[in-house]
Amino acid sequence: MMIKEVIAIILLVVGCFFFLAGTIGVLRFPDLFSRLHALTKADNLGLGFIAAGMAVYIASPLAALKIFFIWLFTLLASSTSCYLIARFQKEQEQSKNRKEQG
Amino acid sequence: METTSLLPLLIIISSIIPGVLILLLREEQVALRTFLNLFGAVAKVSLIGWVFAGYLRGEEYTFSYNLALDLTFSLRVDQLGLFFAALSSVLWLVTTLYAIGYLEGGQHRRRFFAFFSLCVTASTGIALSGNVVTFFIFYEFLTLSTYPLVVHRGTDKAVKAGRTYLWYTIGGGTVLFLGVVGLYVVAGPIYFGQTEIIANLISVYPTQLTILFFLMLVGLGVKAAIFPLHGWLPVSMVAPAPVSALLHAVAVVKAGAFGIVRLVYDVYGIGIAEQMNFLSVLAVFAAFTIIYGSLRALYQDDFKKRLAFSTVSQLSYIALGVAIPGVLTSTGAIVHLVHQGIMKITMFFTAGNIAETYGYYKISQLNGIGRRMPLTMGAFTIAAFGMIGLPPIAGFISKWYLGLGAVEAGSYWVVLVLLASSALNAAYFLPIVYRAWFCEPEHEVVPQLRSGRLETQALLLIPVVVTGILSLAAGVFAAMAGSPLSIAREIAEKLYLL
Amino acid sequence: MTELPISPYPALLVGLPILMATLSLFFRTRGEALVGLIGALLTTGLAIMAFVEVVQRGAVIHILGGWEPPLGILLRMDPLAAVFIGMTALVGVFISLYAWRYFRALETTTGGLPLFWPLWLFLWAGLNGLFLSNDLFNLFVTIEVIGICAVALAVLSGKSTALSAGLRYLLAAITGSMAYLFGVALIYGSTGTLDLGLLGQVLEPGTTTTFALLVITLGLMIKMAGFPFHFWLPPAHSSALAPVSALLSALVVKGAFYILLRLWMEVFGVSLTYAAGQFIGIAGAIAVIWGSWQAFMQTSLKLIVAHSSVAQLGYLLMVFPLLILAPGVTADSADWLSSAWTAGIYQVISHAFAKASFFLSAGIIIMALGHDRIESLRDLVGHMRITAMAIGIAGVSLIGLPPSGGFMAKWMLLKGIFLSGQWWWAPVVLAGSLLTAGYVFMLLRLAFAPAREKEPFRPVPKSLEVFALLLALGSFLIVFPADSLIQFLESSEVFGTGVESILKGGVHGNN
Amino acid sequence: MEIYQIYSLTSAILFVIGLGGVFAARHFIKKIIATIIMGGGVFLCFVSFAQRDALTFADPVPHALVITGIVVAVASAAFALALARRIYQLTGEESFTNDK
Amino acid sequence: MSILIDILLAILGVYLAMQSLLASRLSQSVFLFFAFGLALALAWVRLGAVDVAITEAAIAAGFLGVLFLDALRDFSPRDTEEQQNLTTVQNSLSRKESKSLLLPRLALVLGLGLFLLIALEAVWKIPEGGGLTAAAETLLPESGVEHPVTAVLLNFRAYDTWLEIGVILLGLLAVFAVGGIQIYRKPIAAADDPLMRQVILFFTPVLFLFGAFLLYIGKSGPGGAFQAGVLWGAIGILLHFGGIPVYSWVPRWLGHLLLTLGLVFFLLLGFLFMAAGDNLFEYPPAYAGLLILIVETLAAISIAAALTAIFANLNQMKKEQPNDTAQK
Repeated sequence: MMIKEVIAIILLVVGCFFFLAGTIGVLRFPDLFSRLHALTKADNLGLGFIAAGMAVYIASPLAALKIFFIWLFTLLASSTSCYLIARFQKEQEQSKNRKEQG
Repeated sequence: METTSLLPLLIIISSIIPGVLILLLREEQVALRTFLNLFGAVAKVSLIGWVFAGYLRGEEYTFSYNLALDLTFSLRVDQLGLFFAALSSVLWLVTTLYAIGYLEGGQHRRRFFAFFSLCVTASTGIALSGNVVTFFIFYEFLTLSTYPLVVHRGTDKAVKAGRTYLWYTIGGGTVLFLGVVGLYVVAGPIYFGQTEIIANLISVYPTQLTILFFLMLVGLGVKAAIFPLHGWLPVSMVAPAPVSALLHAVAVVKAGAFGIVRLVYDVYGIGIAEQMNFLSVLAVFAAFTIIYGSLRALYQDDFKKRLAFSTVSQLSYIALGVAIPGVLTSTGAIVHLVHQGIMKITMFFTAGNIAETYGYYKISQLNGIGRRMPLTMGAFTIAAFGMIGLPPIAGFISKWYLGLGAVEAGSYWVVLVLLASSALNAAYFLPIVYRAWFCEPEHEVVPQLRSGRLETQALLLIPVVVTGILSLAAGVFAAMAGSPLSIAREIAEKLYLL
Repeated sequence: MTELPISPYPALLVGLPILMATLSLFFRTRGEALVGLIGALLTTGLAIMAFVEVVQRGAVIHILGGWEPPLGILLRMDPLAAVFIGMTALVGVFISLYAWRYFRALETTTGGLPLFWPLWLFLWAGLNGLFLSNDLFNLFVTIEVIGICAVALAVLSGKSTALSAGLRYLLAAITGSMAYLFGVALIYGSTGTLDLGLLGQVLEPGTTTTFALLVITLGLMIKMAGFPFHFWLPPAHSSALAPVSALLSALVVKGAFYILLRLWMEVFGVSLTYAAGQFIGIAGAIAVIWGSWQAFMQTSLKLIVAHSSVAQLGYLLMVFPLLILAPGVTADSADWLSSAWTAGIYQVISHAFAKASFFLSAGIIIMALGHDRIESLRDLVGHMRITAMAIGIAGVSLIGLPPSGGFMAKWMLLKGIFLSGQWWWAPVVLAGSLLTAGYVFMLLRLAFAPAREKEPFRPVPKSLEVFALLLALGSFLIVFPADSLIQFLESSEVFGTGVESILKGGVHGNN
Repeated sequence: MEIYQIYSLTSAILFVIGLGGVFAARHFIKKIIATIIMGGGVFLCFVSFAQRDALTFADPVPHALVITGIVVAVASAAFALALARRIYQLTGEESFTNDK
Repeated sequence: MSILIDILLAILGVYLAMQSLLASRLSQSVFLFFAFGLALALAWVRLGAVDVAITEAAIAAGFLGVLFLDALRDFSPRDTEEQQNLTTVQNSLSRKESKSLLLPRLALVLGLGLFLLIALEAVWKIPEGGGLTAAAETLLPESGVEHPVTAVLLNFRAYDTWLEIGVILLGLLAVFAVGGIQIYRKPIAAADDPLMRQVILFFTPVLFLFGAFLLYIGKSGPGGAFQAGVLWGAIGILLHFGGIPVYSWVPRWLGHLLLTLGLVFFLLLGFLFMAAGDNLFEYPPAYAGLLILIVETLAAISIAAALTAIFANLNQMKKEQPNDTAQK
């Protein structure tokens, strides 16, 4: 009993740490790409840990499966949106450069 | 109980329907329009005659329709109303004939005749209305239907005059509205003749009823052109002659004067009005207006303007007659409603004839006109003498009764006012007569309008002759039963019997 | 409440227009217009049948889903609702006929506006729903339906001025309905019911109720363009297409007034105070003067008419102070109430007819000239006698000259003012009338001025003019059945309990 | 202090913020957002009262009302947004030129 | 402990609302609004209103947020100066032209402050108890469903819900009215990105399944037509993003049928039972559950179609040529 809770708490704390790191990154990093990096990678990792912590805490296979799917979908969505934002930014920069040159 | 009858309503409708139909006609449909006009006019006169006969037999005609709550539309035939309705309808018939001739070939005749009919509807409605609300409804309707007539010519001047006319009358209407609503609130629905209602309430609400009286008086005074509310009348002279004739002889000004008569005699009652000193205020204003109007008339060179100021003056005879209590003065006031109407309409017809035939608008141009238009000027002369008060013409009768009544009531100053006014009347009418008959024309003139051997168009000539004869007849046969005087006398006697 | 007879009409009155609206979506321009028109005619017929039903059987109800309040929703068609529904139907059918012809005539230039019909039928359903509704939250849904439809119709022309005015209108409408809903939330929180009838019995005075009354009144005043919140109305009404302007000014603003009237009469009796009434009255009085003055200053016809709506709605607001007597003043009878009540109803009806006619006439003029500067009207009178007549008649009704519906309204209003002892409103009513006369005759005088050089002039279908004229005549004809109409209204239970609750409120106000 | 009271007080604050925003904000989008915030306040008010009366379950009526309300508010907001975008597209204006 | 969360959440909500109105950049404003919506959704969960939370997250935050985001592309992203004025009153003090605005603003702030105080007082004074919980609980077995919110939405107050479905359709019609855009015009090809496309194609069945689940579960738990409709609508929106304009494939009549299906069927069903002698929307208790499920399904389809169409229309607004009134 105790062990389950301890593991859960450790996982949650780790998850929170990654979230914190990601947030600091978003606030502190200089340009869009590095901010995106912080936002998606660190946050997804943080979410993963929290999800794992929750799964351990609830300790039911069905719930764990649900939580896993939540994480999976979030992962999918955030990586896609990260990619799209990055691509948009790159295109913008390219067109800007082209304008400056031409 | 009184019997309900559709006859009063029919009298009203007999001119609404032609009016509306004419508005829907095309401008070119002259014959149909004329037919409708005359049909309406004749129908109205005969209906009123019918009702008159019935009334003399002692029948009662009332029509009422409850609009909402205590707001009742009520038409009722009484002697005073019938008297005024008869005047309106007869003069309407005459004026319609005149207008057909006068406006021949003019523009917008469709509109003119339509509103002309509506105007007379309002005027008979005022005459036959049985209570204050109905009176007010027709009073406002009159404002609306005369406005298009005033601005008929469409010139800037006409439109401007229309604006003045409207501000005065709508403003007056608003004040009257306030008074009427107030009266309803204080006294409930009042039918004409129910003077006992106010008599019972006067001790309870003296202030309110005094304020209401003067509110209504101001509202009515606008149309009756009592100084200082007369400003619209001379200005609206820009309208065509038949309009001026009808406005000043019958419709608008008489509505105001008639309203004052109703207000004093049939709403508040003479007793109360005298007791509360309403009448002395009215008398002062009326007397002042009589003198003021005459003085202003002296200085007008424009023929119609002089007539207009004369109207301002003459109308206040009625107000003055109402303001001096007594059978004789009341008779004088009521009969003057008719007499002034007939005489003044004659004068306006004359002015119109001269303007149409020779294009003269100024008095200074009238030298020798009498020889070229003997009939017209003859009629004018009769009317002018009547206005001055020479016997045996209509005007004399009214003045005589007013004077007698004043003496009887002990108001000798009124006699002085009457005398002064007569002198002034003479001062501004006699020069016209003199110029017309005894001065040589300054140069040869060719009439613009002439039909056959007549001095002007038949349709212009006949009405003026008819009204001229009427004004003489009203005076000469005053003593006969059925004459305006005898009827007025009956009305006045009834008032004081109550 | 539930012993009232059950009738299917209330449900049909809401359902049928929506059914026809959705049906019309399936057709292209002309077919859509035809389906729309048929829908409008059917709805009118239904409304008349429902009206007759109420006349015969008294108030009827429809228990939606069979669930009685407080859990369910009740539709109630009492004489008051019947009169409003009847008015909507009468004005609506003329506007529909006009619109049908109008859009046919516009087809060549703008290709018709296919969305008019579904939106208008939705609007109609919304209005019927509003008049029938007996549930606070359902009222919110219906005013939202009305609001969205109204704005969507207002921007149909697609012009940027219309869009901008429309957005302003929409934001005002949303703000108004949210304020209303806030009040509803508080009332639900304190009573646990939304049914008007039950609320009238259980609502207790207190801070919450007073505040709810405040926000609800404010919200509805925004919706009906009451004085400080009138800013959205003139641009929105003047920039819309003619039939739409007519609908907006004749019917849509009246919806909010209807709710306000019902809530004050039926629900909030307990927390009404003399001061509350006076505040609304002051707003109304300022609206009357300000709106009329603004109308007087305008140079284009539609703007005049739109500003005039602000003033005319001000008269409606001036009914409210009359419902509550001053502290210390006692009345032995409810005479003054029936005057004030009648004044409100007649102002609503006559304004609906007159204003609709005015806007339809303005549409005709714009169609003929391409603009509506009033100076150009003089050139038109010769060609468009009927339109000139319509404007004249509608204008006379607006001024309140006898024997129009407007006259009846002003008469009753003044009478109520005197009877309730609040004489200070009288000068406002009269000044408003004079100003109205000012701008109406500013238009009418042009009818008599001689035409100047001819501007390019497009012929307009005669039937359009006739519809405008008929509406204008309607504002006069409504006077004739006034007595029976008032008796009919007084048989309404709303009126009965309304009087009671107001009298109660008056007592409360005195304490 | 009950939990629901925190939210009902918040609801009043949100409503006022939204109300102020509707009047004070200039940009169309912000005005629209302000109306939604107002709506949020009102809905919060409803639901907080629902929680107050919870027996076996919270009062379902306010919940249902709020769902209806949200959908209605969103429909209006979408319409307002369409208007705002169209105005911008036609005239380039982002706010009402003559502030009321 | 738990009250602390509520207080924090309340403060967060107020803060986000304030900030989204005061933010100087429009994009900030919109993102903060997103966050506000989510905070509100959390508040609903805290208050036990899971249905509302889903609706809020899906429609108010999700759908509306997407619309706002989409609008961001349109409006110029530059800082709006006026907005900065508003944030700092000092700023406006120093400016001459803003001086005239100071007084009204002050009046506004004072007025709102006063209003807020009264509002707080009014809310505080709300008496205890008095909801309709008990009534709903008694009648729940007759409603045909087990979840009280669904029972209220689709049975007790079905009329409101029906009108609300109408409002969504109306919102679409209104959006059409604004642009005058023909309903199913072929959209301008969206970004043809292979990754995005694949992701969208992956999500489509998931969303559909989840929507269907919500629809079905609505009978006994949080969920129902609106939530499902929004999710299905999200499919359409996503497909639109992925360059797959589903609505341009369906013919006009079918599109209209989908849009009006929910509304019309709901009404016709109501009329049917009304003709049978009952009131509008009165279902026989035995079939109520089934009928409600059918109505909900159709309503969800209509809502999805309407939301997709609203989004597609708004999305295309920018690409229009200016000055093209597009009234065809």
